[in-house]
Amino acid sequence: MSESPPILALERVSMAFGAVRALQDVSIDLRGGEIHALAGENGAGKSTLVKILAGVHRPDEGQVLLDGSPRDFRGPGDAQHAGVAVIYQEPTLFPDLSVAENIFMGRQPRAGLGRIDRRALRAQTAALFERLGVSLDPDRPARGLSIADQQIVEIAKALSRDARVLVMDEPTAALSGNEVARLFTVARTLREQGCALLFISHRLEEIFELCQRVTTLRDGRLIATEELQGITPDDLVQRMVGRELDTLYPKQDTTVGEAVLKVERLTREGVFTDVSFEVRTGEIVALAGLVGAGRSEVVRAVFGVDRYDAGSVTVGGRRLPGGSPTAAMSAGIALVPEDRRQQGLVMDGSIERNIGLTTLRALRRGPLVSRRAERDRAADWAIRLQLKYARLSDAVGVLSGGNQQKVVLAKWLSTEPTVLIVDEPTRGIDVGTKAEVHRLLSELAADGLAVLMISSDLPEVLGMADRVLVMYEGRLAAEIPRDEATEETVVAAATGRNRREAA
Amino acid sequence: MAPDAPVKTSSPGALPNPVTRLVRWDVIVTALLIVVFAGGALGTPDFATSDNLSFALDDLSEIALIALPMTLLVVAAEVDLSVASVLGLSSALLGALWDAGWAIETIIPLLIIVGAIAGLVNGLLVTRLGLPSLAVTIGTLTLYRGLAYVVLGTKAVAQFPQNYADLATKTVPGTPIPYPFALFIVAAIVTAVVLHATGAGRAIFATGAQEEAAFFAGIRVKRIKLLLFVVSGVVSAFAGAIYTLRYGSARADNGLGLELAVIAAVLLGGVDFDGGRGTLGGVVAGVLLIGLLRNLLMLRDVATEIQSIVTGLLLIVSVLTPRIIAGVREARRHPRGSISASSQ
Amino acid sequence: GGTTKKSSSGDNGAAATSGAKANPNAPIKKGLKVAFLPKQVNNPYETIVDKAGIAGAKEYGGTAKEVGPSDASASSQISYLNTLIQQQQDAILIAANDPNAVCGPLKQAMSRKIAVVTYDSDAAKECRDVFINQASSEEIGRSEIKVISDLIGGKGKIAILSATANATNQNTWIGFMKDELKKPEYAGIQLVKVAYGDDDDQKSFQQTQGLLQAYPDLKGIIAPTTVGIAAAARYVSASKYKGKVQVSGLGTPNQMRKFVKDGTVSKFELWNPGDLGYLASYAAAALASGQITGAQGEKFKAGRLGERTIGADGEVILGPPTVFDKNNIDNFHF
Amino acid sequence: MATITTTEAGAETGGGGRRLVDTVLRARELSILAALIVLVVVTTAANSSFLSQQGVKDIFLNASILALLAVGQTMVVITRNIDLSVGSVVGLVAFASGKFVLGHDRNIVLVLILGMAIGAVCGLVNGVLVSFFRVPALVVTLGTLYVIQGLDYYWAHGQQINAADVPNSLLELGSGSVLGIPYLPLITVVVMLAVGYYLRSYPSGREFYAIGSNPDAARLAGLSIRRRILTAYACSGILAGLAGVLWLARFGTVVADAAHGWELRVVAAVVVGGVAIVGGLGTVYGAALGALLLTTIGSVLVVLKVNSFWQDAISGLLLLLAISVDRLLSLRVTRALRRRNVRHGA
Ligand SMILES: Nc1ncnc2c1ncn2[C@@H]1O[C@H](COP(=O)(O)OP(=O)(O)OP(=O)(O)O)[C@@H](O)[C@H]1O
Ligand SMILES: Nc1ncnc2c1ncn2[C@@H]1O[C@H](COP(=O)(O)OP(=O)(O)OP(=O)(O)O)[C@@H](O)[C@H]1O
Ligand SMILES: [Mg+2]
Ligand SMILES: [Mg+2]
Repeated sequence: MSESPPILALERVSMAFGAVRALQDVSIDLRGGEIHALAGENGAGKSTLVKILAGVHRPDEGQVLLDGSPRDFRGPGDAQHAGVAVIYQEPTLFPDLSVAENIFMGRQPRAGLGRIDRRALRAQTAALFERLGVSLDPDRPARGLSIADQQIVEIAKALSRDARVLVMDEPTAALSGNEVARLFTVARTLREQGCALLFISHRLEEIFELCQRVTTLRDGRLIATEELQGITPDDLVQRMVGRELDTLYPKQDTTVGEAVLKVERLTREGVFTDVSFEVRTGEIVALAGLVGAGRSEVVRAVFGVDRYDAGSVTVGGRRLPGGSPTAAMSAGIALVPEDRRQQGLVMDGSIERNIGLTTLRALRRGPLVSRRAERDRAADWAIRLQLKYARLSDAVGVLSGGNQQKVVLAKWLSTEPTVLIVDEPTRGIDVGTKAEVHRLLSELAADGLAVLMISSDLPEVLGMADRVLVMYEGRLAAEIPRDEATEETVVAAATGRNRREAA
Repeated sequence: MAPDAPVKTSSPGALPNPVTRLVRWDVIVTALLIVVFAGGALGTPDFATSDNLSFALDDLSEIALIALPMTLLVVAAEVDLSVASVLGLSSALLGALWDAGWAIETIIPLLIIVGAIAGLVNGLLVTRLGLPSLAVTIGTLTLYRGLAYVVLGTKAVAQFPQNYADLATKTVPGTPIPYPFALFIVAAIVTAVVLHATGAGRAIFATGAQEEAAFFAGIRVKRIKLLLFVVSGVVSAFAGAIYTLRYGSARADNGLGLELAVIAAVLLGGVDFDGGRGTLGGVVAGVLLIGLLRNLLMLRDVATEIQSIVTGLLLIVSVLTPRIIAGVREARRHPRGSISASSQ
Repeated sequence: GGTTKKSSSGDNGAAATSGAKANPNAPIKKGLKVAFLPKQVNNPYETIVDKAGIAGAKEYGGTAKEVGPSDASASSQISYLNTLIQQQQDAILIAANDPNAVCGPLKQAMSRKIAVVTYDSDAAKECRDVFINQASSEEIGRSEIKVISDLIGGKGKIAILSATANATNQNTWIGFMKDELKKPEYAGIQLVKVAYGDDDDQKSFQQTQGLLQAYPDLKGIIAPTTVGIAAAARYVSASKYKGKVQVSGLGTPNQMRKFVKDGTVSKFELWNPGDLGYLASYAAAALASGQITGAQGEKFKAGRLGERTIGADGEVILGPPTVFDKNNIDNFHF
Repeated sequence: MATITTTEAGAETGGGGRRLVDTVLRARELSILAALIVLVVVTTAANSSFLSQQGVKDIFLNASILALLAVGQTMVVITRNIDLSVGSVVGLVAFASGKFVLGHDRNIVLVLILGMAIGAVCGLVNGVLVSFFRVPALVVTLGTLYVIQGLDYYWAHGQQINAADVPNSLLELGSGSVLGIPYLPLITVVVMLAVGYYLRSYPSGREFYAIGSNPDAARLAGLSIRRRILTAYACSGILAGLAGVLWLARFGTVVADAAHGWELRVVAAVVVGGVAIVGGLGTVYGAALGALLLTTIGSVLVVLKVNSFWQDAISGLLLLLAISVDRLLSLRVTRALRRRNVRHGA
């Protein structure tokens, strides 16, 4: 298999954004019938490499080789014509168009006179969804899809291209087990058909499960390209991070205090029903469930971003007025939202301003905001979270995905909350930093913080939580203490197989 | 990008590269302003006289004043097209009430209340119903102008008390600066501080750049927007009083079409119409540039039509220049990467 | 004389320039700088007026120019006034968009010995030296009623289509029209509405159309504005109301020729706008040269128009308007 | 695993009937149509001549130029841009074609081509600036508004085109009719249907929506953004040019400032017609209906003998009412759809 010539390759490519050297002298080759993994810390340059393959960026130096001969992609269109399909790290949908149109934009099936054949469009979309094992309505608009569903549409879009090369930049970050399994099945089928695939993920077990070879980047430089057979996850981490990693889930023992956050019979019509739970100081509570179970919706309502129709939220004995994040914040709640690009960050704003946005009051000297305090605070958190950036005054939009997530964390941790709600806190974060975030959460809990964590990453749930709440179709299905929480019990509750218990 | 709201990473005013940050739009406008002033002072004898400058500044009073809240609104990604109509309504009311024998001291507070209500209506329609402000304020533009006619009809009221007329036209002793413009200077400083150095300003920028993220950060985006609309109404109404006293004439059609001049000045000052970007200094430079250039062209007997062409070209050039400079620099830095970098 | 406010009453209607005594025999100064400031530069009517005025200035050896805004607003006129004062013109001729708003700068101009003449649309009396009126306002108003009464046979509903609601000259005329209608001989005529077309062709057109729908039994429309009458005539000529509704008012022959020929319009009036500008130009020169001060009874020579006398309130009247109909319209080309 | 989309399951099983109902409920044009009907019914009740043959003809004649401009503007707005220069283009073209026909008996087709060519040039200037230099559309077109208007005024400077000098064949285009239907609305409807069909049924038409919906995604999808934006502006310019010629044909008398200030009316029509100002949403049918609604409001007030001074105020109020009702209806429909979907999902 490894004898076959590379379909698509990069040769000694370099790329810089202003002062940031995103890639330096990197080569990679993607062969037919092989799934190639790309590993590296946040900001290592993976997405930049993907964008060069996709024709979004043109490299400053080096070249793109297609079937062994140099090609100059002048735009994404060129790459697509050459048979390269890409799933980008951030979903890129057209919110106002239907899901089917999103998938086939620019390549719609035609009827007579060049018109769009809507019937075929719908049928082909339905077939794709069937292949992926999901039941989305091809006619619904993309607006309002959850992050996971958006990712599914992105995958369908890439598959529909029948490409020779499929590049996937963290396709699984927002997905839970079932969808991941489906995706892997499809990917393997494509491999068997002779496609070349590039796969990026921060979940190392996925890389080992799916891929044959791995290329590791560190700080924009190529570290190694090697067969996965014969190396261990620890070896891979060593290549990525440049040092050994102790443990991914450094859970500390804490003394659990009294309940600070009490949620009682919370209901938002048509979204979730009768949700009651409490979170105590010093405790990390995980909220698990399948994608779409309504976990994010519950915490959004708790934080006051959405209104609820019935029930109550109490913090430290005082009842919160619904629908006011400001009130929730002053009661000591912080919410790290799931969608960092829309909800977590002002993409145009600088790093320091984004971090300072939640603590404008604390940054005040007299009536004015102190720029020095703002900068110091940002610098402090940047160091604590190992943020990779050029200048604190750079827009967060130019940071790599994982580093953006760190800025969101910094922004909320700096409010020094008593209740910290994190929605998918480590989505898209590299192993090194993930361990760092876990240590941080665990330390904060040990210091008496109450943490409510939503995660689709089951090992993370099991590794970090003192208690696991499981949601199924908008209701709390189970509450599982740490020592009873296993993959089986959580999945059983999340898929509704233990409904009797939940009642 | 999630499909709910547009993330403005590629909005055209953005100059992502630190190198290009020096060729900012507002810097270019300020440079142009200096050039125009210097050119005028050297080439046109009547231009740099204190008489003429105070005329020119006085002429700008209302546009300049209204441009301040407009800047805040545009930074918050909204717009108020009804400002000129509020000015007209305020002028008509001032005339009607003065005619009915009220004292100016009682009328002006009333005008401010009316302005606040006018702004509140705009703000409530925008924040409560979630309507686009462009549409709402096109509607209230017609409504408020209509109310001005209802109030004053075809009448024109004149003969306002001399002491108030003086306040609106005389200059601050020892300077060529008319009182209304002096008021503008003070207001501009306050606005600049609020926008660029306070938490409220940070909140306005965040609201305009990404409303949802601002809301998630505990910023009361709706309240901020509502407040900005009210401020815009109040300032426009007050500008209406100045306008009336300055010209000594209250009419329902006062200030007709002023809104586009205000918006032109704000845009010329480099404020991004998509919100989240802009500086108040740029706007002040933009206002002065438009005003002084017009004055200069008039003194040189340049036809009014040409003035319009010059204004238009100025707008185009001011947005084009930074882009072209950035493009050229990029091309020089990355001969191969230029296309992708400039189309990022 | 003097430029103070109080001087506006009595026989000596208008303020005179800086208290100078008139010297009827003073020669017209050479090289006078004269500026026309119309309501709006792209108004065809004003263009005719100003062109003739500029030509007049050439006759007496002055240099004249036309400057002005492209929107008919007082505030833009004031910017121009300020500039003209800075430029030290000898005379400013203005068709005021607002009689009061332009007052301040005009007084300032007079205090700097700049002669101020208003034409077409007057400013407040104390703010100018002389007003050149195209025709007596009273005469225009009353004769409009007489014309329409003749056309509709003295009976029926009529409407007025004016320019903007604030136009001074329009409102003066409309005032006299209403007064004239009180006379017993017009008892059969009912004025149902004054509509405003804002001197905007399209809006005037739509207003006409609305009037006819709202009052299907309307007999006549008076449009005392050149834009309005053309729009009204055009709508009527292409609609089922042609021949049933009479259109009259003030219009230029070039504009109305087609509608007179096709029978939509039988009669309308106007003075010669060229003469208006010419007269105003000479009045300005006479003022600037000290021949007149603007007081009632003073006389000056206005080139080919002969000698003119200043009437009450500093007004000079051009003369009675011409009535155009299909017999004489081809003799006029403006 | 169906849990990903439990909430959507209903839509799958519902079938064609449901889809039809959804489409009807979601169609934003309907609420405008409803507002229009209410307005017409109320007015006719008060004054029956409103719906007379002449009355209907007048309304359609009045609306057609605005609607034509709204169709062009819609193409631009859908791509998340705006064209403020249309009013100036209409003025320029009306005057230019007036000069062109002055005293000559020019062929109508030639006049139309000339007008549309001038419009196309203006549109292309806007389009090139916006798409190639990627400068903000609002600033650029405000700039070209001033520039084109300045050129027009400078050229015209108080000249006037009189109906008497315009050839009858051209005037006939403005007031004549075929089978009782006046040409003007006919032209507008044909243009509207053509553009509407193109935008809905052709792949390149859908790209306009895609670009406005998410420009970044459009770039990544390899769509030719520049070409589409250029096309949108060119179309807007061409339609403005056409509108300019029709203006001359309809009104006969033209001074430089024809359609002065219309940019805001056109934008208002488009927005009232349910086209999202941030792009990606809306149809030309809605925009044309919006234009019809705005024009009708103007006529209704005169017909109802509303005091002249109240006319502006009331038409502003009606405009606000129209967009508010539209908004409230669509919020309600969205909520109803969510609730119903939920029931099916549970
Ligand atoms: N458009 C841009 N402008 C400036 N800098 C950029 C831009 N895009 C990426 N960078 C920088 O390039 C570097 C590499 O970013 P890239 O997105 O490729 O990282 P990544 O490996 O994909 O990280 P992650 O795992 O977090 O997604 C980062 O330092 C980032 O800040
Ligand atoms: N902004 C929105 N507008 C309308 N519907 C939404 C919106 N966000 C989410 N939904 C819908 O609500 C349902 C539940 O949302 P969501 O998928 O976020 O749940 P979740 O349990 O938090 O899952 P996850 O956190 O894994 O994304 C989904 O079916 C989604 O389509
Ligand atoms: Mg990445
Ligand atoms: Mg979620």
